[in-house]
Amino acid sequence: SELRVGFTLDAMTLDPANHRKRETETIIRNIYDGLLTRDAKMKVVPELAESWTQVDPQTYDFKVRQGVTFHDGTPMTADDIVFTFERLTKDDAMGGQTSPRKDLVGPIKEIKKIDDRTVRFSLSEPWPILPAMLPVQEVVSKAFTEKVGSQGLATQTNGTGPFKLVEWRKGDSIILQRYDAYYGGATEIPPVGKACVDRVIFRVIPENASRVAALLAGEVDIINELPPYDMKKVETNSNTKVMKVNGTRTFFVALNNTKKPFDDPRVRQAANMAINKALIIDKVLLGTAVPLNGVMSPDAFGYNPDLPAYPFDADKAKKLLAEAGYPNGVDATIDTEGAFKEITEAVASMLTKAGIRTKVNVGEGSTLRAKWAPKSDKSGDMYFTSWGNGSLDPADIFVPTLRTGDRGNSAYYSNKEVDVLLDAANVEVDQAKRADLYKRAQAIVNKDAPWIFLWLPQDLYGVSKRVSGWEPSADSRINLHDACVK
Amino acid sequence: MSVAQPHPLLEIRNLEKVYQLNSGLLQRIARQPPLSLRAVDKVTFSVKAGETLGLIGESGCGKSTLARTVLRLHEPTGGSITFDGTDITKLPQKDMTALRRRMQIIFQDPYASLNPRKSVEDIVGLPLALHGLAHRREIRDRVVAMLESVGLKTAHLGRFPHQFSGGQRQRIGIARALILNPSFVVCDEPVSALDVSVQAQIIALLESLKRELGLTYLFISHDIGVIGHVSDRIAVMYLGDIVEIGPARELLREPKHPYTKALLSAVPQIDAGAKRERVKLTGDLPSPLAPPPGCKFHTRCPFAVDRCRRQVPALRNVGSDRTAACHLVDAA
Amino acid sequence: MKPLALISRITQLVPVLLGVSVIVFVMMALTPGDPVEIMLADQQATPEQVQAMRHDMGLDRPALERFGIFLSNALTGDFGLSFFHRRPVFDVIAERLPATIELTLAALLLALAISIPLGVVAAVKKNGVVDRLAAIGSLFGTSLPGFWFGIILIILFAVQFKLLPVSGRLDFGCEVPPVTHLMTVDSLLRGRPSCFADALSHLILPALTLSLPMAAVLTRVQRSAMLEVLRSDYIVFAEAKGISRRRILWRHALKNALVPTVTVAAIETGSLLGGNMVVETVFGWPGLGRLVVESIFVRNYPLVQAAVLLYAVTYVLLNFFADVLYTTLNPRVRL
Amino acid sequence: MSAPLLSVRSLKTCFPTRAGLVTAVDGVDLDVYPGECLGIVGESGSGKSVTFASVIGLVRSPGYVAEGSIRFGGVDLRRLDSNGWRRLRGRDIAMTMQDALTALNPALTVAEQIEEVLLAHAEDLPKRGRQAAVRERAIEMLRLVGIPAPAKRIDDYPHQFSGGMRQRIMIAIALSCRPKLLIADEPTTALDVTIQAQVLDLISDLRRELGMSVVLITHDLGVVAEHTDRVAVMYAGQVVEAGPTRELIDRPKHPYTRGLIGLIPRLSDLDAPIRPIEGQVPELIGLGGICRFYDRCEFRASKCRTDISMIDVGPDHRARCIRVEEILQ
Amino acid sequence: MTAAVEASVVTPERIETPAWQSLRRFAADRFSMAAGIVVLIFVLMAILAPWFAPQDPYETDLLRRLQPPAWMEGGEWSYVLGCDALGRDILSRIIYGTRISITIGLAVVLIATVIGTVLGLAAGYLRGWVDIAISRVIDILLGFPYLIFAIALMAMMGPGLQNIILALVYKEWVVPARVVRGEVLAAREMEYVEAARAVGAPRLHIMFREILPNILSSVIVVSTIRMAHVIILEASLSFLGIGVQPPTASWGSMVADGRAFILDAWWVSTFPGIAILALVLSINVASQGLRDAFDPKFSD
Ligand SMILES: Nc1ncnc2c1ncn2[C@@H]1O[C@H](COP(=O)(O)OP(=O)(O)OP(=O)(O)O)[C@@H](O)[C@H]1O
Ligand SMILES: Nc1ncnc2c1ncn2[C@@H]1O[C@H](COP(=O)(O)OP(=O)(O)OP(=O)(O)O)[C@@H](O)[C@H]1O
Ligand SMILES: [Mg+2]
Ligand SMILES: [Mg+2]
Repeated sequence: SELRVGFTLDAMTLDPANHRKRETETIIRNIYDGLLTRDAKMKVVPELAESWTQVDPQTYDFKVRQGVTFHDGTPMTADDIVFTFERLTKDDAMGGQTSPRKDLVGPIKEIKKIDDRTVRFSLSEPWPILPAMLPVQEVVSKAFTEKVGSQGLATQTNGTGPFKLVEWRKGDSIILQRYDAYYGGATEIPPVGKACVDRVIFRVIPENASRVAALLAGEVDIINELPPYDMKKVETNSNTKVMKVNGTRTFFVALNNTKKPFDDPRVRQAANMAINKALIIDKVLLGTAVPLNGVMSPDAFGYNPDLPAYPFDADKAKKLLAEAGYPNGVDATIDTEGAFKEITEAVASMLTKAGIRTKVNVGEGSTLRAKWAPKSDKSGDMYFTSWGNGSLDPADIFVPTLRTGDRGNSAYYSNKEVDVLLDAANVEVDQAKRADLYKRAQAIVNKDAPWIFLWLPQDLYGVSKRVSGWEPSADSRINLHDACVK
Repeated sequence: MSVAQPHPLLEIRNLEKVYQLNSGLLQRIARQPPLSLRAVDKVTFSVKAGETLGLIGESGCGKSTLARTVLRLHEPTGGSITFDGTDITKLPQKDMTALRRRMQIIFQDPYASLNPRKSVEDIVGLPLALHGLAHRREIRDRVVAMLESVGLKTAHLGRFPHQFSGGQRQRIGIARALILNPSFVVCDEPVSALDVSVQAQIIALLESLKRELGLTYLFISHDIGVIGHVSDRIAVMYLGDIVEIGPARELLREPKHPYTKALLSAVPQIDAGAKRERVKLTGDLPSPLAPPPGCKFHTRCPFAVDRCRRQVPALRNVGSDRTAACHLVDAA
Repeated sequence: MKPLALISRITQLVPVLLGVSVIVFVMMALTPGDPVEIMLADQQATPEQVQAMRHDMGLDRPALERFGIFLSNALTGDFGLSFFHRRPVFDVIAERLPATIELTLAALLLALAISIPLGVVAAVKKNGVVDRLAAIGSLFGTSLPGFWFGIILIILFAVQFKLLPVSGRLDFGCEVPPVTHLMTVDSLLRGRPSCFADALSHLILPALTLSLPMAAVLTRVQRSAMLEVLRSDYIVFAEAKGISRRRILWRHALKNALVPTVTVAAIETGSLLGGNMVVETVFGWPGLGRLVVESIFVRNYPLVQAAVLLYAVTYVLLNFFADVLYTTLNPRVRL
Repeated sequence: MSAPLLSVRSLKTCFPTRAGLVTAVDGVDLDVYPGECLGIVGESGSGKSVTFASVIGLVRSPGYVAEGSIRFGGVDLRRLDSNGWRRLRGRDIAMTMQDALTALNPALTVAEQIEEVLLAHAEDLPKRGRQAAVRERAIEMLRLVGIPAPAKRIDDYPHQFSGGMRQRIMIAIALSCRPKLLIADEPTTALDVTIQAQVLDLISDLRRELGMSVVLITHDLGVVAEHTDRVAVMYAGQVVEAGPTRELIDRPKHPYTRGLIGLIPRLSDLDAPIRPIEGQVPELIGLGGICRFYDRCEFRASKCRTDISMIDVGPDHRARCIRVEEILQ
Repeated sequence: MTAAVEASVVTPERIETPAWQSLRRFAADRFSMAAGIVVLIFVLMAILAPWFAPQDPYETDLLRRLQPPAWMEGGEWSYVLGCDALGRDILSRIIYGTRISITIGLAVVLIATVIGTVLGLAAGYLRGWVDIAISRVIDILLGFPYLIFAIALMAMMGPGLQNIILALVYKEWVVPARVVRGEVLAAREMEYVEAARAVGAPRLHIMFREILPNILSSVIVVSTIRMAHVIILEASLSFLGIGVQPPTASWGSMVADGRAFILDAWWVSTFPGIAILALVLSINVASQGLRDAFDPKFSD
């Protein structure tokens, strides 16, 4: 049996340590397993590790699962794990290059094999999210890597995952075959055992309309990034259905907190009140998003459910504007990428009706990113953008987007209080306390309104009714181990 | 016809025009020998004021090149041109422009030589406007006068060349050449594109203008009948060389150079009795890119001897006022 | 003559390539956007890591120095590593190139196969039914935006009638050991007719979309060239010789009338090569065009530079081939 | 005299154009007898080429033969179908074109262009080894027209030959199947005098050798005088005078012919002034009801304002003028 | 002897310039004339858009999102061609979009033609290093895949009407430049050029007053044909997301936006697609007519 996935992008490389691309990760993750993984509910569970223990805030011990073999038949050992993580964290460890994923494993000082069954990670400072980050690192074979070299690993694989590589037709498809000697995968995610389908094919179809067409034509069984508008089409087709899962990408409009008029919190609050989020979600996103009042997903660690919502109230917004000294409204420009043009126009027209006369400026993604970088000349007014949070941990979204001067802080938001809370949370080992720190920070941000808080869209998949046993996962991964086809 | 005066209006010495054919950077890199085409090869002659010098020769022998080089429409690559006592070979373009008022050219092709997008008034009036010789009104008056003297009418002023027949177009070309009152006019095959009956009209016109205005012509044609009719003297060209010059009548009656002989005998004659004995040539014109050594004519000459293959004959006096370049002709 | 012509082309290539490199480099240097930031999008990274990555990519050097390094490496055939694939640009391009070549060639052949006979018949039966239809067809061909047409074809042939696949290059049952890397050719060479059929079915729609505007232009060129040739003296003379009409048309006339078609086809193929990213995107065709566009958006400078150079070389070579063909069609022209 | 090989009667050929219907040939009668050379003279546009394009069935579209009969060796050519034409052309009637530089296909070798005629028509060639025989005959033809080293040069392309050689190659092609009639349309216009003489001599020699008839179209009366037996003078789509060459030149009857002869500069008499015929040839649209030479004729009279037909003016000598008698006085 | 020569060729009362004649021939060709009228209607529509458009093209109303055309179920006659994803009237947007397409088409072609003509004239007439330099630049631009060029340029300069025009001009001038250069190379060998030199005309006079008028008709014809190309190109740029700025309606971006809904809200991209087709088609037909009218070769 054969399962085909219509996928937006090709893998950049098949070397697990040499990319920073979510789509690449999705493909590789079906070939390689990691020490830990996540179930569909985003709970972190052991995979190649049998279990792990936190010895102290800076030390973790992982128990190595026995009887796991690589696709070439050689057994996986603690040495392979040490090798994998040294390759990730040591400078120039990959044939002269440094892994771009280095930071994703945090401040690791040393990885040591304690005995054949135990590997110890020592950190240079506390980093409580280490387990949450480990599901995105995959274990490679030391012997194989040394044989083919770091370059070779880009196109040749030898993983421990449920599928092995048959052929990679670059730009076109990746063909995988079931690995029959698979150890079964994470024991906490049933069913355990080898993969259900014989063959898995990732087909690269970047154009939305074509991808949907391919699903409807029966050429593929699962497609990702189903446009909301096509849901109806997929639902009414007798052979296909829509599957949704809460996503991890937060959408917002970054307001330039350092420049008139948005340096005034009242104007920012007015902007939040100008938007009829419910209408947009209902009409444009066809109900496939949850409204947000802050930065984090409801599924994320430390989510604060008690944040007040800014009500949709254009009159109140105008009043606030007048209070802030703009009785005749203000003119502003909103930057956005081509992909979000339509929805940004909807937002802009609502802002305009509330007195913030907004012009949409569609730019190319990378250019806009540069324009709104924290080190830029801060010339923009508004920026319709988003931030993904695959780990569902605030450290991965809250800190970069809202801590003073951090990489993703395109609103140029700066609040000492928030910075202190975030820094404390970053090293707090007690998860309950850590969650509380984040909740407090969220409340402050909600009041300051550095952004127009928007929504968290669901990930939509079009799935053939032949497929069973597969569920979309909140981290946008497509794990095909358990998927079956009729 | 007016009497030839002693001092030459135009004097050409060793005039030479070499076209460089492939002289691109690349050919030089590839070490290809540069291809040069010697279109006019050290030609010497003079035209006296008031006379008509006829120039005859087969297609491609360099007649037009000579005409253009004399007027410096193409720059000569060697030799000198003296016009009315001034050496104009190296004259700067600006001074040359002034001199152009006195030396003009009538072209072969009445279709190609008139700009199809300009009215007759613009075409004929252009020389006046360019030289700032007259104002608008005045220009029109002078154009009208000129048109009338070449047999066109005021009504034709606003028309465009395509609305005229070949003969009328050639008249426009003549008007353009003459409106500046030149003293010297090069006629580069002015009738060969025209029909026989129109040819005659144009030739008659050119002759009467010459009489009225005291012009000096360098008259080029490949039609020996026409040349014989209009010329005082005739020069015969072969592959870039002048092979014979002499007074029209004598040259036609008694050609000296074998090429001239062959040429004349090849002209089909309408009168049964006029048939001369045929000097038959064999073979084709050699390529001007690789002219034969020695006398250029020896490959086709029925009289060629060994010397002709080796030695280039110089133009020599072969009678009163007659020169020819042939080893076999007795010097006078 | 021939080797000299080749040398001439190559010397011509040098300033063109240099110019193209300078333009592409300057453009890239002036374009805002930072590949490291793009690579790290949405993910956390310490300033040290950012610095390390910039160093890895050579972005920490001044632009002029980068250009120098690029040039001197390019002379030795080394175009550096693709930022995102972390593999030699050369390899990444080489993997995608065959698909583009196959698509372009197919479109070219299709366009020629449509336009030459159509143009000839239209000219011979001037103002006839075929002529009228060809005129209307080629008007539509030049007026249709390709992206729109492609989607319509997909909806018609793939979704509605399910005759042809939506996207991709070859189905998975077919693993043809590569020879030329052109799937249609390889499957034939390896004696796999079913794979050939499969490869062909994938090729048809994108090739058709790509070829239609070109076929439209070529039909017009072919028709007017043919009309012109048919008016010429040597055709009348050939008729006066009492040889067959077929021979006059397909030997006497066509050989001459192909000359402008070849020239235009070369120019059009050049723009086809550079312009097929739209079609590649719509049909999920794993070609170079898509890769290059994606690379521009993520500021993958090494790949863009190399690809643009490749396009320029191809353009010059195409013109060279056209000239060679030209000389065989028209012996008067010498290279 | 024997029966004519080609006989044209009241031929009328028209071209529809934007300006109106051009009647390029209007009521032409001509006979060509076996073995003779008929000269056709007239100014540019007088209908010389179109007349013979009509004869060989190659009037360019949208032109068409409107009226008249064309009989060749007893066959009515206007009734031929395309197969009949194909068998006739090149084999019985051959033609050389006005401009040798453009009449040979630049893209095909000379060999191919000669051989294809032979392959199409020469039935006497053996079935086996036909290709070789054809090639041999092609080479022989080239030798006949005086191309040096024909075996070596036969595989060259036309542009590799000079203008005179191309003209000769065209003659070789036309004559390769030994036609009964050769139509030579201004075979020397594009050539120099010395080369022109060579080509005309060649045609005359071959005519005698092969015993064919030749129609020599030209605008040069000198050529006519030297090379033809009989001559027809055309003006504005009509034959205005026809007769034996010497007779016509020495005693021209029609005012146009007289003018034509009068305006040719003669080397034998350089002082004889040229007397041009003033005016221009009329446009060929909507003529009729008046003598076509009326505007330019010094003898015009009111009675010339009618359609004029040919009258006998001497033995085998006819002219299209009703005032011949008066003029001669 | 200078007897008046009767001009029987021309009737004396009607004196026509060649250009005027060509235009008359164009007018006589009913098919091209009709196309020309369609183009004219589009131009009028562009100028008078506010009077033509039944609705405000920028007024969004999410409640009307993807409302179908009037004759379909759920449509209404005040929104004849239906609404787009933001509930804006498609017909009004198409009418306003005419402005963009025609402005861009005209501006690009005008600027490119002027630049290309001047450079082509210089290259063709002056020859030498001027020719070499210009020809190399043309080669470079032609060797540079256009879309890559445009994308990079737009990424560099940001989208916007002027920048689109610039990006298109950058490449587009090459076409007239090549055509003009070729024509000039032929024209400079004509005797009338030599004749002008013989009476002492300076180079600029010859280039612009003698040669230019003669090649102008081919320039005009090429330009009109290119205009059709430019309109499609602009649409392609919009398709790749680097077109004009919202909320300005451009046909290309309308097609591109509507492509997301093509499977059932087909009207969103189909109508602007048809508009592109109609305008481009009529420009093409009209320019073919122009060419035929200007080119004596096509006169039969
Ligand atoms: N611009 C040029 N570049 C290179 N060669 C040229 C050029 N002009 C003329 N020639 C060559 O110079 C030679 C003489 O040409 P020219 O035009 O002077 O001959 P001509 O005697 O006027 O011939 P025709 O009777 O055909 O007008 C020819 O071989 C011609 O090919
Ligand atoms: N295809 C055509 N369309 C319209 N008119 C034509 C066509 N061909 C010839 N004619 C007209 O027919 C008349 C006779 O042309 P023809 O070619 O027979 O002249 P000709 O005597 O051979 O002249 P030349 O000496 O120039 O060859 C001309 O006035 C011309 O205008
Ligand atoms: Mg000449
Ligand atoms: Mg003729």
